[in-house]
Amino acid sequence: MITALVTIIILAALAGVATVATAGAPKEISLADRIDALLPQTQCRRCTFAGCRPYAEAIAQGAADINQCPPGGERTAKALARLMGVPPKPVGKEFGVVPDSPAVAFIEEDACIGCTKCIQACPVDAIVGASRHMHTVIAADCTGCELCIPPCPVDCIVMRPAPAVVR
Amino acid sequence: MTARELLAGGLRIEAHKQRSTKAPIRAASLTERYVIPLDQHSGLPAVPLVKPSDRVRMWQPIAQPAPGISAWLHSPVSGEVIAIEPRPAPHRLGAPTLSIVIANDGRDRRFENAAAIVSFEQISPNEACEHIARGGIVGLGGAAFPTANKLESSLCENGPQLLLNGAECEPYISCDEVLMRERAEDIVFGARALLHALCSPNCTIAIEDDVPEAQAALRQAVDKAADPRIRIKVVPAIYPAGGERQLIATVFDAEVPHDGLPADIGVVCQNVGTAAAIARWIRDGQPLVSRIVTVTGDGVSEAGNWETRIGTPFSSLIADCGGYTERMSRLIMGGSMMGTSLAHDDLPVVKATNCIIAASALDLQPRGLEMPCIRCGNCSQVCPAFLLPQQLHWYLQPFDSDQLARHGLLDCIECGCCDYVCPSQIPLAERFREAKPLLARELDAHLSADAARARFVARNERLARLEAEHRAKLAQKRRPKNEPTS
Amino acid sequence: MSALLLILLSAVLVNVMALTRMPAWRPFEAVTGTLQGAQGLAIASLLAIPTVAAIAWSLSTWLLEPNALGYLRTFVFVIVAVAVVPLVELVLRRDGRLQPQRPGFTLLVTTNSAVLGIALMVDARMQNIVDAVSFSIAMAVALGFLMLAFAALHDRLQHADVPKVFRDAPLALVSAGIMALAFMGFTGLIQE
Amino acid sequence: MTFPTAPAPHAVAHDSVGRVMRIVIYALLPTVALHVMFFGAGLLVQIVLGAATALISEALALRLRHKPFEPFLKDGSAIVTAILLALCLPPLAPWWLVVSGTAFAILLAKHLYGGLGANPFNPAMVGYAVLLVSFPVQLLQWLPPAGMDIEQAKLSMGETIQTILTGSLPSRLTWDAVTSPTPLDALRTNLKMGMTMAEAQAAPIFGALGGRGWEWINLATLAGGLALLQLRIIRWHIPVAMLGAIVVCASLMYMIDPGTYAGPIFHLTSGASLLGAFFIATDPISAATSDRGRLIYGAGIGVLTYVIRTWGGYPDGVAFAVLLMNLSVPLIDRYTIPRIYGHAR
Repeated sequence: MITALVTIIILAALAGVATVATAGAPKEISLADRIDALLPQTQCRRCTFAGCRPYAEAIAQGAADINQCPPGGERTAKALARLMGVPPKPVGKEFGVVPDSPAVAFIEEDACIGCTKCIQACPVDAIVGASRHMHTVIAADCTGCELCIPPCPVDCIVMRPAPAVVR
Repeated sequence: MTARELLAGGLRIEAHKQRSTKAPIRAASLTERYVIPLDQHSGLPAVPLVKPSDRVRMWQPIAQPAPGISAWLHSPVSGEVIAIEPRPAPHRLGAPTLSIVIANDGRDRRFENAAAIVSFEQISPNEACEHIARGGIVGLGGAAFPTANKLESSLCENGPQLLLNGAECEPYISCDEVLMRERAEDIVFGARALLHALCSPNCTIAIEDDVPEAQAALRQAVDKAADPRIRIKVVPAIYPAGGERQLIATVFDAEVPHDGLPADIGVVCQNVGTAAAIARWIRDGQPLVSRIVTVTGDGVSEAGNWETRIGTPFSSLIADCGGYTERMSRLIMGGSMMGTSLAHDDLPVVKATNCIIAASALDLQPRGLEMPCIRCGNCSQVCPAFLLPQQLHWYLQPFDSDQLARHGLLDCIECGCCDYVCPSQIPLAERFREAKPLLARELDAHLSADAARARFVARNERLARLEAEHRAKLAQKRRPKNEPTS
Repeated sequence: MSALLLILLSAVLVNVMALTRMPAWRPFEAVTGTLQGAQGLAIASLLAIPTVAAIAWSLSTWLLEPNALGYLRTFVFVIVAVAVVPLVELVLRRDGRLQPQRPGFTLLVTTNSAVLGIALMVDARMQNIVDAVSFSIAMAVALGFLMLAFAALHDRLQHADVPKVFRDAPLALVSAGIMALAFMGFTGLIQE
Repeated sequence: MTFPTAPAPHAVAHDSVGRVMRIVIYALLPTVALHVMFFGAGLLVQIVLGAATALISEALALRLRHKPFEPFLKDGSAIVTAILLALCLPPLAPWWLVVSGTAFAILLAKHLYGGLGANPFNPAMVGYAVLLVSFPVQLLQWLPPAGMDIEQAKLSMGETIQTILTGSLPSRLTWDAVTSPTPLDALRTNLKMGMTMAEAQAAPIFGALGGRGWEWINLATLAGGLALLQLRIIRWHIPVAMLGAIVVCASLMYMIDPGTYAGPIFHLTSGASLLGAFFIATDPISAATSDRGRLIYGAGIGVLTYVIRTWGGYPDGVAFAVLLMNLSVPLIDRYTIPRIYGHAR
């Protein structure tokens, strides 16, 4: 009986040591990271969160559904459903319309008054320009989030089809 | 034949060239109007130098290249510019594209271009390239890539090896074959000019093993030129042996990197027709205003090869061939494997028009009913890019970008060999043609998403840092007020 | 012996089925549903199973049996498995490509009855340590191969026009049935 | 004047799945003919039953899956499955064996996975394995070959049909009098009884190469297979790899102990080696798809066939070997993607 107890205690201690020894190892890739990798990184906030990463964290915690990303469309919703092991569903209408083709913002430069409001609004630093100087969208960097449109006091920003992929 | 050549994939298919090569090259009849699309070469459209109602002379430059990759355009006839407006064009599948329309006055008054005729040995290679550009020379194999741009991008220290492509592998097309038969000397002259322009050590002229007359004529011309740098290489008549990358593999036993150009392995490839056009420009002062066009198929009364001025309507060429037969069913520009199918013949001949097939149901039997793929692998046996079309097809539905990228969808050259041998009659080439841009876009979206994420993170960090600095400053400003009390 | 082999093979199959295909395991699809995930799991099993089996056999033969503690066998083996699996994870993490990608990985390997089951079988059947190790390595290789093969098959079937009601789990069970059938070919392979 | 347009290529070779399957059926004809010569008309009855069941099952599955009937019933793939399965069954096997086996093959192994082109397992072999595992006794009741001065009970056509449909022989005969094991089966039994290889092969059913009669049937299969190769319906990789692997394994063991292990020629000309190599393993749908993959796949089948035959509990192992390698195909395909033009060697 005593031998049995001692054996178990020794083994349990070993197991404990092993667990503690490995506790310091790098963490697994977090679920939020894996979700974030599937999102289109438009940072448009249509999902009601402050960007793609916050939305990913919300999904990981179960605080958001998988169908809140209009820019990602059906593909993203499907990929998320697969990752999370839930049945796929279409993007919710309340989050906006799924765009047919990618678009980028364009500043009509004659009208721009150089107020820098759009620069502050851009989540990915894709607009350049200084105060009281005309601003320009770097088309290659624009994600098409449309966050720069509402702040513009002179409504000089329009969405245009994204330039074709050059390869 | 080396083992390498045997393994290179591809097909031996019925060439259908006898009908159009019976007669010698004839001049196509002139018409009243010539339509010159400004974007008939690869790259950017040319910029017009004339305006409506201007008088132009034959061979006069009418459009200059836009900055970047582009080419000169010249008037094929003398007459009057009557419009610069969108007109249907064959290389745009019949969609309208901005074109210069010239009314022919029938007098063929030449534009006197004093600088046109040069002795190429007297000028530097760079000047030779520029000179070739001014002749409006583009690749006549079908892609119409501006030759001068290609030469400039191919320049390397010891000079690239020159490969002249006379392997006309697509069925029906015979314009290069008759050119080699009848104008072999032009080709050799052009080859020497190109050798000079490229500082190239040698030139290989590739010709298929099923055109003995053209081979003989070419050999004679090469012997006559007595230029030790030029040699002839006979390649097996396998479709698509004449594709640039496939021909390089056959001739040099080297592969062009998938993300590179032939110049990366020290080779520059030009069509024999291009060499002949260079000869005419340098020797005779005639810019690229006409080319040989094969008109063939069961849908025309008489097949043949026609020296055709650029801008001539298809309908006029068809009339030269005796008009359509009652069996005529489809009109194709190019060969039967990669050509484009056109809805009508009111389209101008462009620099890329190597062949017009007026096809009857006999030429092109309708495809059978599409069945599921049975993975027989015939397609992978013939694929010149060594792909597995059966696997690509499997991963298209639903679209699996990871697997498609692994299996090399973007390396597909759309030659149609897989379609040709598919027992299930699946239009593979069409599917791949449609899927390639989707995959490219998706791979690109991944890259730009990563970039956007990085910028988003950087911005958030910057904002957080600014916020922290701002707070620190505020705290510092408050401190003097607080100090006395403490 | 042949009966044993059959039992082992069917045990392996049942294991793989339970691991990779049952609807209850859907949240773990990121681990086993793709080939990449299956690679990590296969290598983990390859490391964990022989280690656990060898330690378990040694403990059982040299510690438990002499002290008449055979009744503690299962319990001790579970503890060995719990101790070894984190070590295996530690080794795996050195290679970024094989990094376990989802939470629950530890749980999955630990509770995988293949680890425990093979340890118990090794203990019951094998007479010396060399046999025990080689047998467990063979079992681990078979298990790992099956995991990979099933993951690849699963990937391939994603593109097939499978009738809706048979997608995923039902079809996986059919595949498992056909595989069990194929493994019947090994009946009588080893005669005692 | 306007013309219809279509995407390139504009001309394709005239070929169809139906043509491929028809040629496979024609190539099987010599085998079937010799089979009938040696073992009576039973096979023809089995083929008719099997083909009818295959077509009915196919139609049922197509109906349930809302697919068009005509192209899939005409493509001949179901008939090929039925013939291959029937060739594996004893000529006098009761009707419900071939019917249930074929129905199982078509409905379960083919249509559950998505029908033509999508089945990862060879349907005929799934059907056969199910039957072999469930009804081993009935599946080993083969007949002795005719015309080889081996005692044989002659059955008329009517009696054959009657036997197959009722499952019992005409009253003048007993199963023991009619049946005889296949050479592979006989060899296994004799060896088990402690005979040496020479003694075991002295029985009248063994011929110069393999089993009497069987050797001729197998040569006919070889001829059919070579015709398929010549017509480019199949390619050499799988048959060569599979037969090569069998020869290597058999030669190796034969050299080690000729008293216990049969030689390579016997292995090639007995059982389903040749039928498997040219007609079963080469089913492109369930085989690996790149050249290198096909070599691995074929060699795997060869090795497994030899192992199961020699040491396993069943006399022949082709069906099991094919199924086991079918399972590995997606994995093999994954790791044998050929180098693409312009990518590093």
